Amino acid sequence: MLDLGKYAGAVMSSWGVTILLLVLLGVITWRQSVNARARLKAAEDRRKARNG
Amino acid sequence: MTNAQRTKQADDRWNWLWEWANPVKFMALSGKVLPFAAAIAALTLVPGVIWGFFFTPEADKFGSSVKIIYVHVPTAMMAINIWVMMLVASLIWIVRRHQVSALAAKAAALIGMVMTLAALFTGAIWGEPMWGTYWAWDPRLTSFLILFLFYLGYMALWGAIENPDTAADLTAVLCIVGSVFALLSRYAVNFWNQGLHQGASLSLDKQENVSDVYWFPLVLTLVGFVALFVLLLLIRTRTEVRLRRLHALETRERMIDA
Amino acid sequence: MDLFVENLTVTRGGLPVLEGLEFTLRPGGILILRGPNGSGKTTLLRTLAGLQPPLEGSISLEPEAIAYGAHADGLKATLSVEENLHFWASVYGTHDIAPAVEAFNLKGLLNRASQNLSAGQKRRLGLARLLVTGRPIWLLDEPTVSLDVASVALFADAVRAHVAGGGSALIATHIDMGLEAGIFDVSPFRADPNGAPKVATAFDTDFEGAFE
Amino acid sequence: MDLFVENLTVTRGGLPVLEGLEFTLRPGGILILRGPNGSGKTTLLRTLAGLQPPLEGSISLEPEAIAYGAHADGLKATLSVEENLHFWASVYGTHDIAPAVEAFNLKGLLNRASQNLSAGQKRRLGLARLLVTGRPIWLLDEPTVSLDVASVALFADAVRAHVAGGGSALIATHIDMGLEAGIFDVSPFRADPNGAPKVATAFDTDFEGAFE
Amino acid sequence: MIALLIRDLRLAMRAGGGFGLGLAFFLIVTVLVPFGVGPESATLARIAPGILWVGALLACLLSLDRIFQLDYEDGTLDLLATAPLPMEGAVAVKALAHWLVTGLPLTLSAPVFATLLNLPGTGHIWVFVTLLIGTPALSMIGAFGAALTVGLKRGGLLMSLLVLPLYIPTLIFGAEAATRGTEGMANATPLALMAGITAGSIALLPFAAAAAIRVNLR
Amino acid sequence: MIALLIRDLRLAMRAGGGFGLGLAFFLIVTVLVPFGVGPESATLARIAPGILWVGALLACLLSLDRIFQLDYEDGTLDLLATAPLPMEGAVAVKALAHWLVTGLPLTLSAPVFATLLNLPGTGHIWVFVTLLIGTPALSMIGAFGAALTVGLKRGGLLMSLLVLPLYIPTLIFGAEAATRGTEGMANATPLALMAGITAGSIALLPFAAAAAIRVNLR
Ligand code: HEM
Ligand SMILES: Nc1ncnc2c1ncn2[C@@H]1O[C@H](COP(=O)(O)OP(=O)(O)OP(=O)(O)O)[C@@H](O)[C@H]1O
Ligand SMILES: Nc1ncnc2c1ncn2[C@@H]1O[C@H](COP(=O)(O)OP(=O)(O)OP(=O)(O)O)[C@@H](O)[C@H]1O
Ligand SMILES: [Mg+2]
Ligand SMILES: [Mg+2]
Repeated sequence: MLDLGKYAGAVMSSWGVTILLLVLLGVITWRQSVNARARLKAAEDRRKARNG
Repeated sequence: MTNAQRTKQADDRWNWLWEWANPVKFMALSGKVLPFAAAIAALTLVPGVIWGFFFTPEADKFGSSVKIIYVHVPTAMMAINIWVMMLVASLIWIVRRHQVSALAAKAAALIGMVMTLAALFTGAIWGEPMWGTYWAWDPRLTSFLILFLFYLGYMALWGAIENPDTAADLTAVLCIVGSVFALLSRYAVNFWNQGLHQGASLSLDKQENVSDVYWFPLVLTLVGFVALFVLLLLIRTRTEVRLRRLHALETRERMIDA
Repeated sequence: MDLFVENLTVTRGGLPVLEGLEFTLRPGGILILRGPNGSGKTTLLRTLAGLQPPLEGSISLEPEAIAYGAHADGLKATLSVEENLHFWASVYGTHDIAPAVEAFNLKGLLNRASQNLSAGQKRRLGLARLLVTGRPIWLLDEPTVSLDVASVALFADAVRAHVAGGGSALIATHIDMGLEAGIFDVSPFRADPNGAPKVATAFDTDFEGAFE
Repeated sequence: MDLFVENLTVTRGGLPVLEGLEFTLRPGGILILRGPNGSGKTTLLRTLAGLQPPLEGSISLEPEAIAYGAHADGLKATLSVEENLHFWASVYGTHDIAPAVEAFNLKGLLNRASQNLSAGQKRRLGLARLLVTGRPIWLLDEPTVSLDVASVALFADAVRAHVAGGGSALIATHIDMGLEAGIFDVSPFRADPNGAPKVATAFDTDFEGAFE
Repeated sequence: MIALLIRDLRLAMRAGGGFGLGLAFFLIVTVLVPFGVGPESATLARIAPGILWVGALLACLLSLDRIFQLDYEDGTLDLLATAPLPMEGAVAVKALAHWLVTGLPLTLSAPVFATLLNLPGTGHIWVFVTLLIGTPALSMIGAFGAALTVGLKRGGLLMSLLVLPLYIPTLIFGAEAATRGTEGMANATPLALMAGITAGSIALLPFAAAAAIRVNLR
Repeated sequence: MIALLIRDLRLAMRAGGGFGLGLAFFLIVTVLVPFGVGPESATLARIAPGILWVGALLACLLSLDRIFQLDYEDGTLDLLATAPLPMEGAVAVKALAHWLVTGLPLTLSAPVFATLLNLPGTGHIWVFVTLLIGTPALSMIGAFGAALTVGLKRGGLLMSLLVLPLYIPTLIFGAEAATRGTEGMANATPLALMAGITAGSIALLPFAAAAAIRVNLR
C-alpha cells in the first residue's frame, strides 16, 4: 500500500469526504429518478384508465 | 433584407438546436446519449483518479498532500462552472421560454452545491497542514463560502414555490441578479483581505518538467468530472421533466375531481 | 372603446381553464358573466385586466382602458375613508372624490378609519374607487358580495350612470341586480380536463411514449 | 348527555351580541341554528365550545363532551389526508380512521396532500375529523360551505348515523339539508345596540354623567 | 402529545416547512460578522463565542413565528383548544418541536461555524455545551412570546421586541460561560445559572403561554 | 408616485405601522453584543463600526417583509398593477419609503449607539456617513428580495436567506470605509465603490423587482 507519510490523514480524509459527497449525490439522484418514474407512471396509468 | 426576414433566417439556422428543447424530443435524445456519457465518465474518471492517487510522486513543498489536488481543483472548478451554466440556462429560459432549459438549471443546482461543499472541505483539510489553520478569511476561500450561500438560496427558492413556471421565472431572475452580486462580492472580498491561497500563476503546470507528472492526471480527472457532471445533469434533468409532467397531470386530475 | 375578445384561452396554474372565448363589449354595454364556482370567471377577468398573460387569442384593448375591481378591496385598515379614496384618485390622476362619495353614500363615513367599517361599508368604499379611476371599461368580480339590498341598488345606479356616459362594464356575479344587460355564460367554454386540450402547453401535449 | 343552555349572554369584542338565550339539546336530537349574517351564530358556538367565556348564564356541559367544527378546517397543507386524520385520531385517543374515511368517501384521496384537494374535498376531510373525535355533541359552523349536492347528502347521512347512535348536533347553516331537526332562530335574542343592555359590562353601566 | 410532536416535526421536514432555514440564517450571520469587523483571526477568536451566541439567538428568534402562527391561521389552534389535550402540554410540545428543529441543529453545527471564526479547539466544546443547555430556554421563552402575539398580523417584529429582553439573561450567562471556558477559567457559576433559567422556563412558561393563547383565541 | 410615497409613510406612522420597530431592533442588537462579547472597551471600540453595520443590516432585513406583503395580502398590489403607475416606479417609491422609515432613522441614531460601543469621536462621523450612503442600497436590494418572496406564506426567513448574500458587498465596503475612517486611514476607494453599488442598485434593481412582482401576481 502507498505510504503517504505525515499527510496521510489529510489526503485520506479529503478524498474520503469528496467520494462520500459524490456517492451521496449519486444515490440521491438515483432515488429521485426512480421515484419520479414510478409516480409518473402511476399518474399516466390513471389518465389512461380514465380516458378508457 | 428586412429585419423580419433576417430574424426568420436566424431562427431557421438555429432551429435544429431549439427543437431539442421540446421536452418530448429531449427525453428521446437524452435517453440515447445517457449510456455514452456514462461510458466517457467512467473511462476518464477512473484512470485519472487511480493515476492521481497511486502514481504521483511527492512534491517539494506539499509532500504527499499534493494528492489532494485531484479532488480539490476539479470540484472547485466545477463549482464555479456549474453556476455559469445555470446562469446561461436561466437566460435562455427568460429569453426563449424553453422549459427544459429552466429545468436543467434546477437540476444542476444540487450538483453545483455538492461540488462547492467538496471544494470547501478538501480545501479546509488541506489548509490545516499547509497554513496551520482550517479556515482563514482568504478571498478565494471566502468567495467560495459566498457561492455556497448563493446555491443555498437558489435551491431554497425553487423549493418554496409551488407553481413550477413561477418558480422558474423567479429563480432565473435571482440567478441573474445573484451572479452580478457574486461577482461584486469577489472584488469586495479581494479588496477586504489579502490571501494565502495559491494564485493561478503558481499553478503546477507552468513549472519545470516535474509538473507534467501532476498535470496529466489532473487534466484527466478534470475531464472526468465534467463528464460526470454531464451524466448527473442528464439524469437529473430527465427526472425534473418527469416531475413537471407529473405536476401537469396532477393539476388536471384536481380539475376533474373539483 | 370596444372590447373585442377572440379565441381567448386563459390558464390557471399552467393549465387551460376556459378555451376559445369570444365576445364583444361596446360602449354603453353591460355584460354579466355567469358560471358555477371554480369555472374560471376570476381567471378571465384577471387576464383581461392584464394581470396574467393569455395562453392564446387576442384582446383588442390595452389594460390602460380598464378599471379592475377584485375580490379583495385593497383598502388600508388604518387609513380613513377619505385618505383611501384620495390615494387612488391621485394614482389615477383624477383628484375629485366628491362624485364617488356621493354615489356610494359615504359622506358620513369620510373620517372613519376603514378598519372600523362594517363589511358592507368596506365594499361600498371599494366600489367608490371605480368612480375615481375615470376609466371607461369596468371589470368587476362579484361586486355585490356582502352588500345589503339598498347598497346593491346604489351600485346598480352607479353602473347605469357609467354606461350612460359612454362607459361599459363586465360583471361576474351570481345575483340579479336588475340591470339591462347581456349575459355571457362561460360554462360552454370550460376546458375539458379529460379530453385533448385545444391549445397545448409544453407539458400537456401528447407525451405518449416519451417516458418509457 | 343533555345540553341545557339557560339565560346565556355571549359577547364579541366586549359587547353583548346575543342575550338571554335558552334552549335544550337532548341525545338523539338535532338543532339547526338560524339567523342573518353577523347575528352571532359563530359567537354562540365558540362560547359553547369553551373557546370564550359567556358574559352571563349557564351551560350545563363541560367542553369535554363537545366536538367543534369551525369555519376553518385546521388542515395541514403539506400532510396527506391520511396523516391529517391520523393526527386528530391520536389527539382524541381513538385511532381507527376507517369509518370516517368510509363515511366521507375519502378512500381514493388518502395519499393526496391536502393542499392539492379542491375546496369541497377539503371540507369533506374537515368533517371526517368529527367522526374520529368520538365525542357525543357536535357543534358545527356552516358545515356545508363549498360542498356539492352529493357531499351534502353524505354529510346528512353521517349526522343521522351520529344521532341514531345517541349523539346530538347543533348546526349553524343557511341551507336545508333534509334533516329532521328542531330550528332555533337567534334573531329574537339579538342585543339591541341602541337600547339599554340587559346585561351590563363594566364600562357599559351607569356612566351617564360621569364624563361631563 | 406524541402525535403533536410527530406532526410538527413532519411539517418542518416537508417542503416549505422551514427546516434548515434557521441553520442557514445562523451560517449567514456568522459569515457576515467577519465582513463587518475584519478578518484578523485574533480579534475574531476573541469575540467568537459571543457572536455565535448572538447568531444562534437571532436564528431562533426568526423562526419563532412558525410555532403558533400557521396553526392559528388555518384554525388548528381553535380545534386543539377544544381537544382533550391540555393547552399547557401542547405549548410545551410545540416548544420542544421548535427546539428539535432549530435549537438542536444550531447546537450541533456551532462547532463547524466556530471554525470559521477561528475559535480554538477548547472553545468548540464550550460553545457546544452552553448552547445545548441554553437553547431549550430560547425555544421556551420564544414560544411564550409567540403566544402573546399570535393574533396579530405581521407581528414578527413586535414579537422580536418582546422576546429579546427576555433572552438577555440566558445570553449573558451562556456567552460568559462559553468565553470563560474557552480561556480556561472556571465557569461553573454561569453554567449553573443558565441551567436554572432553562429549568425554570420549562417548568413555568408553558402555563403563561397557554394562558396567553387562550386569551388570543377568545 | 408622490401619493404612494405619502401613503406608505402615513401607514408607517399609524398604530401598528412598524415605524420605530427597526430602530428598537437596532438598539437591542447593539445592546446584546456587549453582553455576548464582554465589556472591555478596547475590544468593543475595535469591532464597533462592524457591529453597527451588521446591526443596521439586520434591522433593515427584519422590516423588509412589510414592503410588499401587506399590499399583496389585501389586494392593493393587484390594483396597483392595473393602475397607470409603472410597476418599476412603484417599487422604487416603496423602497424609498422603506429607507425613510428604516434606513434614515438608523443612520441618524447610529452615532448615539456608537457611544454605547465606546467608539471614539471620529468614528461617529464615519459610521454616520457610510450608513447614509449605504442604507439606500440595503433598502433597494431588500425590496428586490421581498418582491421575489411576496407570494409565499411566512416567507420571511427564506427572504433573509436570499437577501443576505446580496448584502455582502455593501457591508464589506461600508464597514471597511467606516473602520478605515475611524483609524484615520484613507477610505475614498471603499466609499466610492459602495456609492457605486448604491447607484447601480437604484438604477437597475427596480426593473428586476417589478418583473418578480408581475410574475408573482400572475
Ligand atoms: C476551504 C479552502 C479552499 C478553497 C475554498 C479553495 C478554493 C479553490 C479554488 C476556487 C481554486 C481554483 C480552481 C480554478 O479555478 O482553477 C483552487 C485551486 C487550487 N487550490 Fe484551493 N482552496 C482552498 C484551500 C486550499 C489549500 C489549503 C491549498 C493548499 C495549500 C489549496 C491549493 C490549491 C491549488 C494548488 C489550486 C490550483 C491552483 C491553480 O492551478 O490555479 N487550496 N482552490
Ligand atoms: N392558485 C391556484 N392554482 C391552481 N389552480 C387554481 C388556483 N386557484 C384556483 N384554481 C382553479 O382554477 C379554476 C378557476 O378558478 P376561478 O377562481 O377563476 O373560478 P371562479 O369562476 O372565479 O370561481 P368563483 O365563482 O368561486 O369565484 C378552478 O377550478 C380552481 O380550482
Ligand atoms: N373580531 C371582531 N371584533 C369585534 N366584533 C366582531 C369581530 N368579529 C365579528 N364581530 C361582530 O360580532 C357580531 C357577530 O358575529 P358572528 O361572527 O358571531 O356572526 P355570525 O352569525 O356567525 O355571522 P355569519 O352568518 O356571517 O357567519 C357581528 O355583528 C360582527 O360585526
Ligand atoms: Mg372568482
Ligand atoms: Mg359565522
